[in-house]
Amino acid sequence: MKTSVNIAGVEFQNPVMEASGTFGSGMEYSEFVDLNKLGAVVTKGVANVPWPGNPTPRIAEVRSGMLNAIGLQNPGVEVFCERDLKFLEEFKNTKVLVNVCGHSAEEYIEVVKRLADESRVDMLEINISCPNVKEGGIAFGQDPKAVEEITRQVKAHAKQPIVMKLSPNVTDIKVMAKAAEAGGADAISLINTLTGMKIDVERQQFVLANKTGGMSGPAVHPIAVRMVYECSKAVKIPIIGMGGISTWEDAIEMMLAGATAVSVGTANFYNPTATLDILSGIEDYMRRKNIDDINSIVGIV
Amino acid sequence: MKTSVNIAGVEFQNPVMEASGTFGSGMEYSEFVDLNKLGAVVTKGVANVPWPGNPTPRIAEVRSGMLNAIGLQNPGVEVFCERDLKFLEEFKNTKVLVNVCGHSAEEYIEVVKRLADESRVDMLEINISCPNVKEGGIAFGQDPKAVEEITRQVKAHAKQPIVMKLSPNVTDIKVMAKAAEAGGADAISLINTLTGMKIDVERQQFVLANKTGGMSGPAVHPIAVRMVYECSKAVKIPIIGMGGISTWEDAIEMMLAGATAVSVGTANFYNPTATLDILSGIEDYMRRKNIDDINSIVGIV
Amino acid sequence: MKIKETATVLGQQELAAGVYSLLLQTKIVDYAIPGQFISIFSNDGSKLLPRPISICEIDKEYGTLRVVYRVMGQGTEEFSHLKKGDKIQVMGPLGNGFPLEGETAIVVGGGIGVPPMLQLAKELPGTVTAVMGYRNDDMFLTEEFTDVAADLIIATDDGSVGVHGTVVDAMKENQLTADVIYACGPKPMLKGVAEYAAEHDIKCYVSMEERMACGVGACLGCVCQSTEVDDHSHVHNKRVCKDGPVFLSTEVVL
Amino acid sequence: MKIKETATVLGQQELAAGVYSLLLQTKIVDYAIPGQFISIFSNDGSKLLPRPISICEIDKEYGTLRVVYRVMGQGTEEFSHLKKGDKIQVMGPLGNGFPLEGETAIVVGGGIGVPPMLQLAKELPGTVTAVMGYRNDDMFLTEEFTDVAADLIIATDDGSVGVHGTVVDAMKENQLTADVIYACGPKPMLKGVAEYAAEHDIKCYVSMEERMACGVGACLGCVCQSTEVDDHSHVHNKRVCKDGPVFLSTEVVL
Ligand SMILES: Cc1cc2nc3c(=O)[nH]c(=O)nc-3n(C[C@H](O)[C@H](O)[C@H](O)COP(=O)(O)OP(=O)(O)OC[C@H]3O[C@@H](n4cnc5c(N)ncnc54)[C@H](O)[C@@H]3O)c2cc1C
Ligand SMILES: Cc1cc2nc3c(=O)[nH]c(=O)nc-3n(C[C@H](O)[C@H](O)[C@H](O)COP(=O)(O)OP(=O)(O)OC[C@H]3O[C@@H](n4cnc5c(N)ncnc54)[C@H](O)[C@@H]3O)c2cc1C
Ligand SMILES: Cc1cc2nc3c(=O)[nH]c(=O)nc-3n(C[C@H](O)[C@H](O)[C@H](O)COP(=O)(O)O)c2cc1C
Ligand SMILES: Cc1cc2nc3c(=O)[nH]c(=O)nc-3n(C[C@H](O)[C@H](O)[C@H](O)COP(=O)(O)O)c2cc1C
Ligand code: FES
Ligand code: FES
Repeated sequence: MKTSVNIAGVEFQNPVMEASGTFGSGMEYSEFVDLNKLGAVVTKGVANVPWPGNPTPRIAEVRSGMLNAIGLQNPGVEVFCERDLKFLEEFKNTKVLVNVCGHSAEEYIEVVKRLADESRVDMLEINISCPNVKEGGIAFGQDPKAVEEITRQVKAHAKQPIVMKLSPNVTDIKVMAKAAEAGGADAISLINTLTGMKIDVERQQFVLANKTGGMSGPAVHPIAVRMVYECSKAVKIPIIGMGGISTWEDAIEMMLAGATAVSVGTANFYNPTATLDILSGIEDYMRRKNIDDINSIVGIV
Repeated sequence: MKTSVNIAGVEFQNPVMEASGTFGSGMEYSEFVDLNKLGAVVTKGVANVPWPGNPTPRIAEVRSGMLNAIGLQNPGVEVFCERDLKFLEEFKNTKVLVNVCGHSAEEYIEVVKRLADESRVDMLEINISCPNVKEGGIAFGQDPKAVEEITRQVKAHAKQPIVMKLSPNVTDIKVMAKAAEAGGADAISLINTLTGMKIDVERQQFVLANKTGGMSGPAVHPIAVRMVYECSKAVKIPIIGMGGISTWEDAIEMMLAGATAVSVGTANFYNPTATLDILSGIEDYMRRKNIDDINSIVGIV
Repeated sequence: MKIKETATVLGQQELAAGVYSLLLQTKIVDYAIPGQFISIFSNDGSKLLPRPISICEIDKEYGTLRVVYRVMGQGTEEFSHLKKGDKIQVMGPLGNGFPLEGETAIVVGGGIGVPPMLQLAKELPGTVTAVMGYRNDDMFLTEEFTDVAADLIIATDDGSVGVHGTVVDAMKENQLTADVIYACGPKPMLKGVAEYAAEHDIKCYVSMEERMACGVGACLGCVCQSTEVDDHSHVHNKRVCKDGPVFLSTEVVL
Repeated sequence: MKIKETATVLGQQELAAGVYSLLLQTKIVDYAIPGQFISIFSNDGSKLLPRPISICEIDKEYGTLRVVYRVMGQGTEEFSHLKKGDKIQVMGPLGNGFPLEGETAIVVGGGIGVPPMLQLAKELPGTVTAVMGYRNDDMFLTEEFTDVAADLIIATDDGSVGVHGTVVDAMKENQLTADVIYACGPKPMLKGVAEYAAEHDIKCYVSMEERMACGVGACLGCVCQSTEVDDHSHVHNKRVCKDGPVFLSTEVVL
């Protein structure tokens, strides 16, 4: 039974990763999950310098989901390399995707250059879709010309394959996927969070200090599946699918829709072993359905 | 305690309506709800001629929500006037909004003209945002130029005030709201459903015959609140807010975000008295918080 | 008269592998007739839509309603854990129900289409032949049908009990005839029964299934195709929840 | 060592209006220390995030953990209906817990900040003065504190019992001093206690609160502001769930 998948020349032992920002660099969840069993660890967004993120409250619960407005707090790429990448050295079976954020093309490029010679970095996920920062982030991800341009610039400096992470807060996701492909992306990942808002009716105030936050969790899954499906028909590069995956059924659904691999985000928060549970569910499904190679179900719906 | 609200000169006894397509023309739910207590009855979309809608399955359950792909089945405006409007004659306290659909500007206009002299019609809600029909519907609602143009054309023929119903499947809802305002809309309503997809992993097939469906229910509420908030800052015309409202808190949240009135859709399906429960919850809230006039909380967040 | 209320569970029993009989105390019973159904709602806030389940037995004296269902997905799985004293949201009675006709009647149930036939068999005015189809010898409600029907014919897919084959095979084998046939089960079965009825010139009622949202006729989610333009919809669609679930076999496309 | 598991409810009691004491059987107890907390998860599939609740009592012998909480919203409302034998998902122990220091200590709890002080008071090596603040005479856990603390001072907002005012008023009125102060309660109270500590040159630990998602330090949702650049974050943020909830009052911005 073959569970390994190949994205842009990188061989993942299985298609299950966790989603950027929900798993740190794996340290905290390594108490629950043997990181060596994952397809990949996808790190929290890393910038050229430390970012303080947004004021609190940064978290709100919504039905079957959550809002977050972390604002990409991170210790900067230097600390990241010295501490987080070093920590990840032990987990050789697992690939490492570093999620990269920035306020401008220059900032993305600075990070990408710094990571170029880090052997522990297998792939770069370029976050042009964070709704929680004022400049950069989603501003890039909502304009196809900007998507293509930033992809081209990052690609020119990247030594590792690049995955462009797309925002669902757009009229036509296919256009964004095609722009990323045109710019030279090796793969795309989607969806990042949907912009949402929660208001406290007693205090008559926004629940989040940032007013809006990114919505994630099972509530967004049907939208994510639809977008992955649309993109898989629009581009030839592989897709990492995410958004509300919390069970193996959700993961299989995403793969049937056209994702070569999947990322699990919010589900980690209420089920710290979600990634491994999903992986074993996928393996059971393959056995039960006589699926020899997981790649054979990608996009067959 | 004043609960009445005024939209484009039409006085609603309270701000609670049900959402188009979830309540027929009120007949079926009149076994559960005294229609005379509602702010308004909003009818299912009506076209110039009968529409058969989409093949089944048309319904899928998703977490904290549902997908539908009814495809605007309706008996046509002639039957609608003779049967549904006649039925609504008895409920004088309640206003009637007729939801209008079409494949082209001409079709919308044909319906609007036919309704012009129907005294039971207080307002028209122009559905330019249905994701479940191939032509018309959402195609209009995703392009600001089309929104403005169709608004202008419908407005030119409408005798009643018109509410343009916007699609959330757009990059920037403010642009659409402004386009509707520029075209002469008397009000806007939002959100229609978000396009989603569900796949049956056992059969490896789409659950809905139409592949995609419109997502509604509590899952979409945070997105709806955000969009209503954004629009309320962008336009001066009043807003009817909807999307996942199932409790009085959801309704108040929407009003604090900037909606003058609210529509309750999917919640009717699991709580047939949802509209009246929400209304009494709003009244309790007003008493508890010493709010004399419900209009005083609109958009104050 | 339709009601949405919190029903109390009086008891639950597993009748066959994955098939449960749930006894509910609910005012719905006062208005229910055979062939109608109820919507049962999950207690989990993430599962909003109703699970439509046919009424199997109506006891107006004790105010109890019995439903029999098979565990198919998460909703029915949740219901299968209900214990005496638990509370559950229900709505009903929904749909039109079976008209009670004929001096002789054949009631046909296939799999989880068996349960609604029980109350029907009890209430039919004429002589009832029951034809029930199961997968194998893990059957349910057969004792009850022995009590209320003049004749009970069983068909099993694997031949372990009665006729080896479908209910239609059983009807053919026994050359059954009557004034009217009532059928509930999977669509291919309904189609077979309707064809048998047409060949033998017997009036035939079928009970249909479709995914539902409102359950009361408002959302147009649950339509089936009608052979003629429908009076309500003015297109070739009938609402299973409101115009049905029971239709003349000639009214609908099977 | 952190665990996520299904705990069994051994019992529940309402201690004061809306304040419940829940006794759980869980392996978390083996690793827990005072000042740590657990995440309790709703059984409703639409409520995904944890409810962080401090550990009130740890009984390693019987393997039981006691938490005391106030009903604030839908999650705690759901928990308040838990009965003996029910199952509930829990994760823990989380956070750093209180360091056990001092020959004399003041433990200060305000409102629902009272419960975590109980296990602390039990385990502290020195003489403990407990200062507990309540809204009114509808108090809870006072008997337990009488048993474990050398002295128990009560303050109520309405003056119905003890000092009329806040715990800080009570500390001032009694001119309390000690080697170390431990405090848990609303932020204004923590600020007041920290100021009192600073004035009297007493080392002070405060237990902080913030909205959480992961509870283990991965998501950066629950940060509080730190006075210095933090070692882990490299910005002025500390994670309440992992670096806290207990901080030196001088480390964090109150
Ligand atoms: C009029 C009518 C009467 C029925 N009577 C019975 C009965 O007496 N006994 C019995 O076991 N089953 C009956 N069914 C089928 C029963 O409704 C489904 O098996 C049940 O809804 C499955 O729910 P689930 O949560 O376990 O499955 P899931 O697949 O998890 O359900 C997901 C959604 O799909 C809907 N759904 C799934 N299967 C069906 C189906 N076959 N028909 C309609 N909706 C479906 C559910 O209601 C729910 O909204 C009846 C269906 C209809 C339409
Ligand atoms: C470290 C820590 C220890 C705590 N210990 C206790 C305790 O021992 N006893 C007690 O009664 N309460 C305690 N709380 C507060 C408790 O977590 C909240 O009252 C509870 O989460 C409210 O949940 P709800 O579903 O009833 O409210 P809702 O408002 O419906 O909750 C919605 C969401 O907001 C979160 N939330 C709401 N209020 C708070 C809050 N004050 N702090 C953090 N998250 C919140 C919930 O966890 C949930 O995710 C503690 C909080 C923290 C951070
Ligand atoms: C708390 C939190 C932090 C996140 N941080 C990042 C981030 O740093 N970079 C990024 O590209 N996406 C980030 N995301 C988005 C997720 O990676 C993912 O795209 C999204 O949450 C949808 O998946 P889910 O529903 O499984 O959580 C974050 C999401 C959450 C909930
Ligand atoms: C079954 C169904 C049918 C609908 N039909 C229509 C329609 O005919 N016209 C329209 O403008 N919106 C239609 N809608 C959209 C709703 O009016 C509403 O905008 C949307 O469902 C969000 O609200 P909710 O989450 O409260 O359901 C329909 C929604 C549902 C669920
Ligand atoms: S389920 Fe709504 S019309 Fe039948
Ligand atoms: S809750 Fe995730 S870091 Fe604290």
